[in-house]
Amino acid sequence: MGGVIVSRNTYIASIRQALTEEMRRDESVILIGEDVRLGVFAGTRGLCDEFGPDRVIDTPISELAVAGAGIGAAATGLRTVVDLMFGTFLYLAMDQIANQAGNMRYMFGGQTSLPVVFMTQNGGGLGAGPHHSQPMHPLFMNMPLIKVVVPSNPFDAKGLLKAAIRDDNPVVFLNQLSLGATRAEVPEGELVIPLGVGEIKRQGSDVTICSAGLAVHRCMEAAEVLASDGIEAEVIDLRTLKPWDKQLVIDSVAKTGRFIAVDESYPTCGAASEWAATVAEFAFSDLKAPVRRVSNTDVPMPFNPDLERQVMPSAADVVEAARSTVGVGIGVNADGMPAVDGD
Amino acid sequence: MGGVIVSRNTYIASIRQALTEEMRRDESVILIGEDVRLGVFAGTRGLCDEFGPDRVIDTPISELAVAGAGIGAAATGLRTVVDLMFGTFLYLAMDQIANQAGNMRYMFGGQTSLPVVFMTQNGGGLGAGPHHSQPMHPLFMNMPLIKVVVPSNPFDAKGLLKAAIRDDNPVVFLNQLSLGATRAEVPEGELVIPLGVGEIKRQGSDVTICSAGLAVHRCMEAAEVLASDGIEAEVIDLRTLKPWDKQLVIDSVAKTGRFIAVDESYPTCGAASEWAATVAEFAFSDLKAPVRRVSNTDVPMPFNPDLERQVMPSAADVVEAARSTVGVGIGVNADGMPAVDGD
Amino acid sequence: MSIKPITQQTQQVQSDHVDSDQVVSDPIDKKSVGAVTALDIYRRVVLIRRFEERVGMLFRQGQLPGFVHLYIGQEAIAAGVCTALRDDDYIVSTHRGHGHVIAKGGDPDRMMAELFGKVTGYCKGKGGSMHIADFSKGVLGACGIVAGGLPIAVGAALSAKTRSTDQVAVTFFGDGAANEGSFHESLNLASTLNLGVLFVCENNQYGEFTAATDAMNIENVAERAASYGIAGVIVDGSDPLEMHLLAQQAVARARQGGGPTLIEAKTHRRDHAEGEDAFLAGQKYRSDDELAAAESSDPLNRIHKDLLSFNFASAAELETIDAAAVNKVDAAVQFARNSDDPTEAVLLEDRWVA
Amino acid sequence: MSIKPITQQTQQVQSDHVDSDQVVSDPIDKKSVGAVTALDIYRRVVLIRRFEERVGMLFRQGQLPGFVHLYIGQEAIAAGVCTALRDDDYIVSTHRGHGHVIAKGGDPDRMMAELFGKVTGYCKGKGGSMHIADFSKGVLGACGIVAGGLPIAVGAALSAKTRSTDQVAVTFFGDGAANEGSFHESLNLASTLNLGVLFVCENNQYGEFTAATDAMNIENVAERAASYGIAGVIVDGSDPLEMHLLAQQAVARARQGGGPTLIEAKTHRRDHAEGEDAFLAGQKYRSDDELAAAESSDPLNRIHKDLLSFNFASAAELETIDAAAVNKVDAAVQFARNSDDPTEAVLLEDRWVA
Ligand SMILES: Cc1ncc(C[n+]2csc(CCOP(=O)(O)OP(=O)(O)O)c2C)c(N)n1
Ligand SMILES: Cc1ncc(C[n+]2csc(CCOP(=O)(O)OP(=O)(O)O)c2C)c(N)n1
Ligand SMILES: [Mg+2]
Ligand SMILES: [Mg+2]
Repeated sequence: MGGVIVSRNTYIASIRQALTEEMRRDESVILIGEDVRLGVFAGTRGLCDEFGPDRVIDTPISELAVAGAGIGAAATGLRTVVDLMFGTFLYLAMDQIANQAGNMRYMFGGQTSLPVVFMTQNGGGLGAGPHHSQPMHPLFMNMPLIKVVVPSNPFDAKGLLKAAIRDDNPVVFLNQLSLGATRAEVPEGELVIPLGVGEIKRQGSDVTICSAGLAVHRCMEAAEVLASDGIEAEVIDLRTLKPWDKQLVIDSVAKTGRFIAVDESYPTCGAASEWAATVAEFAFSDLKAPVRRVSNTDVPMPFNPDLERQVMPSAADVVEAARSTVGVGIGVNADGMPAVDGD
Repeated sequence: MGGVIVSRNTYIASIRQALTEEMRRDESVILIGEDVRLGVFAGTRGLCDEFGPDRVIDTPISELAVAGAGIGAAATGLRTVVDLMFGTFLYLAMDQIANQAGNMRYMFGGQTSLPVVFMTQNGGGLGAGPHHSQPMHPLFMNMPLIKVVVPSNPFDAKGLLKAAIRDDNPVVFLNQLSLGATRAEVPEGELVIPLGVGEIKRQGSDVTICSAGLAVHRCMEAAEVLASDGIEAEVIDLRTLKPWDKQLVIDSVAKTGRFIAVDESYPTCGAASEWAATVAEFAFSDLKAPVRRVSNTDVPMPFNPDLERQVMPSAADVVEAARSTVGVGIGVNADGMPAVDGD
Repeated sequence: MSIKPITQQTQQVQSDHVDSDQVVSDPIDKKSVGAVTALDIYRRVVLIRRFEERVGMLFRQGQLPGFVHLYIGQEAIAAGVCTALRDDDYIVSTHRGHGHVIAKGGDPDRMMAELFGKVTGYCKGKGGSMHIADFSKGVLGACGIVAGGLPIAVGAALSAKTRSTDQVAVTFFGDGAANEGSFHESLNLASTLNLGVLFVCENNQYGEFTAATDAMNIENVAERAASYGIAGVIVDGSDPLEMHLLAQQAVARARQGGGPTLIEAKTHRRDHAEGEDAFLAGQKYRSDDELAAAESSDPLNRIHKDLLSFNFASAAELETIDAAAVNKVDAAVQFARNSDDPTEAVLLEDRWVA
Repeated sequence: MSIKPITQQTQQVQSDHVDSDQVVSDPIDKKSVGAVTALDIYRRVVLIRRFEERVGMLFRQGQLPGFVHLYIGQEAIAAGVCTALRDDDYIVSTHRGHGHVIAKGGDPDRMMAELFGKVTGYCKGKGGSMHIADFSKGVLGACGIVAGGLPIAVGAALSAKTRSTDQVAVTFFGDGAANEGSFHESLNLASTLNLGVLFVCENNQYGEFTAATDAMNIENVAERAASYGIAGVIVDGSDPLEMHLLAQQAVARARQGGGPTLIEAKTHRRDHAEGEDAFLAGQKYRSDDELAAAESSDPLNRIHKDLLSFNFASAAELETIDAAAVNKVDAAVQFARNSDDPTEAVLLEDRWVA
């Protein structure tokens, strides 16, 4: 990359870099939320020094009004990034996000665009207990006109956040809580990853493993283990969950004939459900074995870090699912098939 | 039914009957919400006359606090029914429903049960516009420990509501807005339909059609049309969406070999996604054709009644899906397969 | 702690500094509105009235889908406030929103078409009665969620401040809405960010069928301004000219960076929603006295009388304006009837912005 | 509209009728608490302090997972209030909740085990610091959502009223929480239903790193009581005995059906969360003066001095109580360390009630 400065960013530094660059590039971009000046997650730290308190706006603890203010500002000429700290706090702002932002453009017949990003921390991994660890993405995926982004690494975090800020639609941008300190090479300046486009992280011919966010790392670890068994897994990082890159997944399954959906969220109506259903609907004739889902155990996120690890998809879970699916062919009596879980 | 009085109830009258009977049976049952005394949906009308204002409690327009009060009361010895009018209003109460009711028993290590029912109107059909027509069930299905009930007729409405009130877990009880005036024979007195148990509404050998709520009616209409084509559809009404009757569906698919999920909600991470993924995962070797989903068009519920009808699953949509799936066998080049829809 | 009782007359807002202690109760000189503006207010009041009467009739005839909440009885508020605004100021409306849109200069044709669900409507038939918007006139939309509009108005005012314009944002809402968390958060946020928002509470004394007095243990919503360190004022919301003068002061202050005002307009609605008689099936929730009081404080009569007594217009001139309003409404119904239903293509429009 | 300034001394609550105008500022006779109760309060204050000091140390040593918000500096509030309660009264707590649980009679062993994530903990290791509950003592749970507990306390009080008991419900929350919609809705609902709730706002002057004065444009959260027609009082939240006397009055009123009270306890916290120094990396958000003021108003010193000056106890007796607290905490750490981690079976417990 001739002339481009590349540094080994943490995920959090990538977020800060994306915000800084976009705020420099476009003075209509503002940032609003609780303690964004001091920067509780450090992703917004220092921005007020450069851009001043009119563009980096601290608020009272009032998620509903703050989210709504972001929407009102986005409908009247600004691009707003609303920092809502932790995923579960979005429940307090849900009327504004779902009922207002989620409908506004459509229900007003296209009279407005709505360039607002709701940014928060998603999922578990820090032993933070049930109110600070919940995976939120399936809820937003169900909403017709909200984009949902879940980056899995510092490079993508930067490129996707820049794209999200430039997007004229409401975007829920979900940083994976436990990836904050991970590092990767990230170029300074223009790096924009289009929303809705997934990435093949690893080529493989035997099984397609589809994932996003933190779980991508588990899938990549699993792929290494599987390779030593002679099973070549193709690992897809969707990056954007709504709209999502169906074609990439379907094409991959056409090649591999086997499909595993790995998602760090609750199993029922989770992201894995959507991916698995889509493959079963649109790539059925390619499938040599049942689709498999690996999701969280269907319980609130427990505090104890060991329990929390057990709840979330592990590399071992993915390996086991892959082995069982690769061992199963159509017509074979389904020995490798899991029992219906009985809750 | 010797001695049992059976009347031709409207759906709304069934709700009122269930509430009346349960409040007579157990004086710890209370009803709380906006205008429950006068009874905006008439399902609560007249109850205050019998049970008095201490058990039929009108509140200010404050969904969050009202839902939370229902939870606090349920944690301290009452059984509460919280009437929240319209589904989208639950977004305002989401912190209390999802973060508090959804976690409380588990995160406190089982120290409490939580007999609270959140009752509201779900889905479209009345031309009420996007803020009064939204299907809400997939959001709650994703939550680990909230039960979700969607009755499709007056008989079930009574039996399921009585079961929900007696249940010691939080239940989101979703009345289908447009079924309020439909009628059926409903016995007075003890009629309790266990939560989590689905029902086969129509036996069939060629294709399993799984549904709930309003959409069940569309499926039954479709089954009639299909029968005249010589296609015998088995129609399942799940009645409870979480936990749901997986085994009933899987057993049916074992018989029919074909599966269509029909749900009046948005398609991505919708109920149909969950059902289709489950069948593809656990009944794969029985499937002779791709699973198919029939859900809402992925847009907010429009006001114009014709548009609204187009958005929701119709009998014709179900017929078309069934015909295409019955025409497709494994190994056959997938002519009947739909294109990947491209949003 | 005590609250000085607020008399139910218009209270003056001072534009110097935000302080809830600055409410003076000078009698207002309604004539100071002037003939031109007063007639403008009348024109809007009467157009809202004729529009709403027609909508009610059409609904009762089964010609309109969905729910309809009419603005009849509250016209003074929208007309009084919106005549104090510029075209580029913002308003955010409610489920009872037709009057706000008309008062801000919305097109009756496109409104009526929307109520019929036609493609020529403001929202192409996709929004309906509770979701009419006209961004070209600063109408950021009606809202089916009680108190859902308040945060959005705060955002619009924030946007104006950040973009260094002096645009003002107004959010209308009911007495019932004042008990939503959104009310609290929005007023507090507007106060801490010192934004130019008018929070206009249309206290028609009921939220659906629950009396405001049962839904809060204070007499006046305006008292709540003290919780946010902003000015709170009470005005006779059935009096178009008083309403206008009061709004003017609050708008002036907001424009000059003086921050938000909570205006409580005491008023009466006719019904909660059209068709409620059938629904109520004889259940009563208001006394005959209340109904009579509502009747006698009719804002259209009030401004009609004022205009005559101030010699701003003759009865015949007012009659002409009224007739013009009726004509506009006739034309709007014609326009709506002659318009097409939205096609399936329209259903799929207005999703993602590319 | 005006608010009479509230002096920052304890205000008497009258138990006859709900009226925000009934605040009298008689000086309080702290000695009237009596030796037995005062020592009980001291015992709780010192146990909270020793417990929290140890938790802080363990956290900094990396022995505890998750986040930890200590109650150090605010002990007077929990101890003063909970000594005014019966065992069967309810409390709902916050993210900064250890002190509330101890003050209500919670078991330090099971608390410490929970902080370690052990199966012997109150929540079997599934809740952690922000989710400790003890239903047997009426502790309906801490809460990681700011202001999430207020509606639940309203519900508990509603339940008490419906069941015709005279149980009272207390919800503790911070100054930051007072800006959440939940605060508004909960106080209003408790007022309209006339429920026996104490809303105890622990105003430690910061929400995370945002000053309360930046998050609202009024000086005292208690002023907001006027919005709900309930009594609002301010108390020195660093003074355990004053806190107790004030709480007693509010509890008495609640028990007699006199409705809710908003109590604002002015206090100081030590830090927002353990480990924040590393996180702040030199960023400052408080002045040295503020830190000194916090230091000098230490509630443990305060009650220690009072007990001696009222001759309720000798220094040696207080030292004995303190030493016993340290022992309890030692034992709790031992208990926690010796306990097992939850198994996978525990993970799957406590889902549906059959
Ligand atoms: C969040 C929410 N809760 C409840 C409703 C149902 N609802 C529609 S109008 C209304 C009454 C609103 O009262 P108020 O704010 O006084 O306005 P008004 O109808 O009197 O103009 C209610 C409760 C709603 N639309 N949104
Ligand atoms: C709904 C919600 N928003 C934000 C947070 C993040 N948060 C945790 S503690 C805190 C500060 C709360 O301030 P205050 O209520 O004054 O309590 P204090 O910490 O001072 O005791 C915040 C913002 C949260 N936990 N919940
Ligand atoms: Mg009203
Ligand atoms: Mg604080």
